[in-house]
Amino acid sequence: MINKIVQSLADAMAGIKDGSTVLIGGFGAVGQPDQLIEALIEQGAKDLVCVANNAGNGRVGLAKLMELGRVRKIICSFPRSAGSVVFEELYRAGKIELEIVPQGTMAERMRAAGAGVPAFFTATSVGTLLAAGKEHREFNGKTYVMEHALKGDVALVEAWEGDRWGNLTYRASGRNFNPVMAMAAEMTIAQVMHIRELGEIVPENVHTPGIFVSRVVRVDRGAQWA
Amino acid sequence: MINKIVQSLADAMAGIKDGSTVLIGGFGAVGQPDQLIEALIEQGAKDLVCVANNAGNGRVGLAKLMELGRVRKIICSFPRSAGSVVFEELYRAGKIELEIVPQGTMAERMRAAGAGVPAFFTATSVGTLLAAGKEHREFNGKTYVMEHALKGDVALVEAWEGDRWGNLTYRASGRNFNPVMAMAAEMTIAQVMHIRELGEIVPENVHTPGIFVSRVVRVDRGAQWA
Amino acid sequence: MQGFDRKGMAARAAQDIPEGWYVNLGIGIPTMIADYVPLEREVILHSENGILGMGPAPAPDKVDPWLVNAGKQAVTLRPGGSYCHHADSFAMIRGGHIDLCVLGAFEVAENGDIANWATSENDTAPAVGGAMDLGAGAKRLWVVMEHTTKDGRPKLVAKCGYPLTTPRAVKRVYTNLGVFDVVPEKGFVVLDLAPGVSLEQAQAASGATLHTQ
Amino acid sequence: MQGFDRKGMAARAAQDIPEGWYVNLGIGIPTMIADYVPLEREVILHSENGILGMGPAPAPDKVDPWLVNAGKQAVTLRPGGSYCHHADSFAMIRGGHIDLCVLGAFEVAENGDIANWATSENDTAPAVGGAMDLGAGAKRLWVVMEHTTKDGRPKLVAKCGYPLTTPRAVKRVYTNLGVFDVVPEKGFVVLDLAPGVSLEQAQAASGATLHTQ
Repeated sequence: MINKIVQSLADAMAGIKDGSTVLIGGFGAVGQPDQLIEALIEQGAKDLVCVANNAGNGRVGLAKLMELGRVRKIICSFPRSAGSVVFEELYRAGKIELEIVPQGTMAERMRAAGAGVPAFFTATSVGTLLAAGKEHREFNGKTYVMEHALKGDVALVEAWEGDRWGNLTYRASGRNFNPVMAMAAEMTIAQVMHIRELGEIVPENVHTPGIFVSRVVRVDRGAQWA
Repeated sequence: MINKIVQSLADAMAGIKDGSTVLIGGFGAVGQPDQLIEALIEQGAKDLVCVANNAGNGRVGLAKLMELGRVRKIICSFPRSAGSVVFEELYRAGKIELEIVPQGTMAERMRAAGAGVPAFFTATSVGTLLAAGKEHREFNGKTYVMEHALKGDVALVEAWEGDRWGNLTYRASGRNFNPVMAMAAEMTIAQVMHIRELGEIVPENVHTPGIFVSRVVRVDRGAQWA
Repeated sequence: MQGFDRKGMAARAAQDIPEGWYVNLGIGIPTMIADYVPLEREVILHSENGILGMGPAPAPDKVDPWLVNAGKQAVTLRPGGSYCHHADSFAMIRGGHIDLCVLGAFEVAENGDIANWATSENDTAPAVGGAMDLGAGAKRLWVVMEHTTKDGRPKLVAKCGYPLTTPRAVKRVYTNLGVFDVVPEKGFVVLDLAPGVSLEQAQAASGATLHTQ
Repeated sequence: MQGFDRKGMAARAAQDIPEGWYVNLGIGIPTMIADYVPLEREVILHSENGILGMGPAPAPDKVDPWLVNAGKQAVTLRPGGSYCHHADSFAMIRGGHIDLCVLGAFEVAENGDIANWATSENDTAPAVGGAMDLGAGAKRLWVVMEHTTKDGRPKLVAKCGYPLTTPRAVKRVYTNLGVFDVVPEKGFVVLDLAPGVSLEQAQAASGATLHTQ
């Protein structure tokens, strides 16, 4: 019997290696796998490359992982926000690398990794600093820049429901980066609010099919998310 | 009030021009917009490029459109099957052009057109006749071939439900090419089994959001599909 | 010189959005435009984080923590709205399916260049978000911004000094002083001046020529 | 010489598929493999037309017209199965997420080349379907086929004569005479011979050397 459900956050983190590229879902707090990030902090892997839309907030979660010196590089679209204090300290001190990627290019690069596309062309960023040094090319009279697939060793995602085959659904805008990250990583770990029996999720409405998911762990996020 | 629902198949076909590239959904009979194809036959547009997985069966639908001399070229993955008699006659007589595309490349080329990607690389077809003359390139020691976006002027799709904003759902394996074709065409026309009130389709379970749909028409396909 | 206040700029831009358009509104004044599109004029709002058919802010006791816009503010979903993932959401933008995007800006140049993400080449960690995707992908890009900086420097310029977000993308600019089309081979063309603002006043506050139609 | 019949070949291949694999089965004998994987050994079957978790054929009175496999035969969906669109379905294939694909073939060469889509370069309208995607994308490609053509020509060959589907892709071949691994730098290696078949008989029916382990 296939059973991707693991019983603890520690089990969910087993085997994550130093030097891994870790894709972290969420857009702000919504769809962010908070419990998995805390578990990764516990687990101890270091020298990580983290891919997330933001560079952490306050001194918890991703920011805490960075503050502990465990993140070598961050790839994101929006590093600087009101709460990105840890990132800014580390960045000014030269203690963390940064790759800024337009948000849509970031999503598309991960989708490409999941779909077996090593590189593709896009109009986004042409004529800007973010296209500097990249290959440019014309198609039908318009200029595009080549972007490469962005693959993860691990993806940490947050979902609403999950079953033992790893099928996931997301709630409202909690979907965001999670499905593309799930398909782009070698090992995808999902924290879910609800475990469902096999077949309970309507087959037409599975958002991430289990083929993209390695482990599922149920977490309690508190009443406000229920 | 936005209302993409049209009252007749003739209205659904309004404005399709000679020379159009027409994307036609379906995999075999499932998810195939039979009534829209018949309406296109009625409508009269000619010199068409048709993109579909198969090159028609028997002497109805797409095969009939071809037999009437209205199709200049067909782009498909599986031209020759037991029932593809019309295609074979026309092809032997040099009366129709053919572009064979691996099925996954065909889907990905349309998805690319819908997503603003003019070209991408894939391992599919490398080292085969279908990659001959195409640009090859190595990424991380593996060879890939460059494929271009495949855009439609019109897409004819079949869906299960539709609403006045153009949101669609599909049933079981009837989904197939329909969502990628819907996003790849300038004008997407959907035949649906059921018209729903706005908001009746659960927002998390809309399969093709209305932004990709221009017109919706209800059709009766008979009891076996209900 | 009177001119529009922030609400007035948002309201003025809202007037020009017809029913049926798919529209993405950037953070700041652009977001306020939604408040001036009456709900019965169906304009479908898109948010980068996977929302199509966004509605107004909820009442404080109706906030759904799972539903925020690209500015991370609580929003609602209209009947007919839907959710999708980030790659699908940006396919809508990058594939040319969004009729209109309205952004704020530091500068707009007379050739349509927009600069709105980095305040200098030396700012090595600027936040780009989805601005470059929207600039390059939307069918039309409008900008809503103050006509000048707080210290009085023009934001409508002959050439952008800040790093570009997207070259030659802006089609129209709404400021506190008026509405200006960006016309290829010509530059800024006055479409409308705010109440109490003269062409001379608007020109004096601009770093590029304002043409009349 | 006895050897496996078609069912025997399918059954033999089925033995080697462990629980938990995501598997795509081609048309013909490969499809029959599913009948020999007991349902309690959970192997998740994928079909190109957007099905993950395919089940066996339905009873004649339970046929759902909306549910066919890539061979356009009526199938069922297992609890836990799901549907997706063609680009997502092929992302599973092309992105390397399918553990195993089993195809039929005209020829397999000792370097792993497979030819299964066109019978000659002059066949200008051959049907490729998803074969090239599967050949290039699946983690493992196995072939199930008769050891020779109807007129006795070998299908395990030193070099393919037919146009290739995918170069250097096949990892293992199941025929009526046995099971053969394709080992880099070496060629066909006998893993198993069918009951009543000798190595000499298998070698005589092959167009390339059969190595022993």
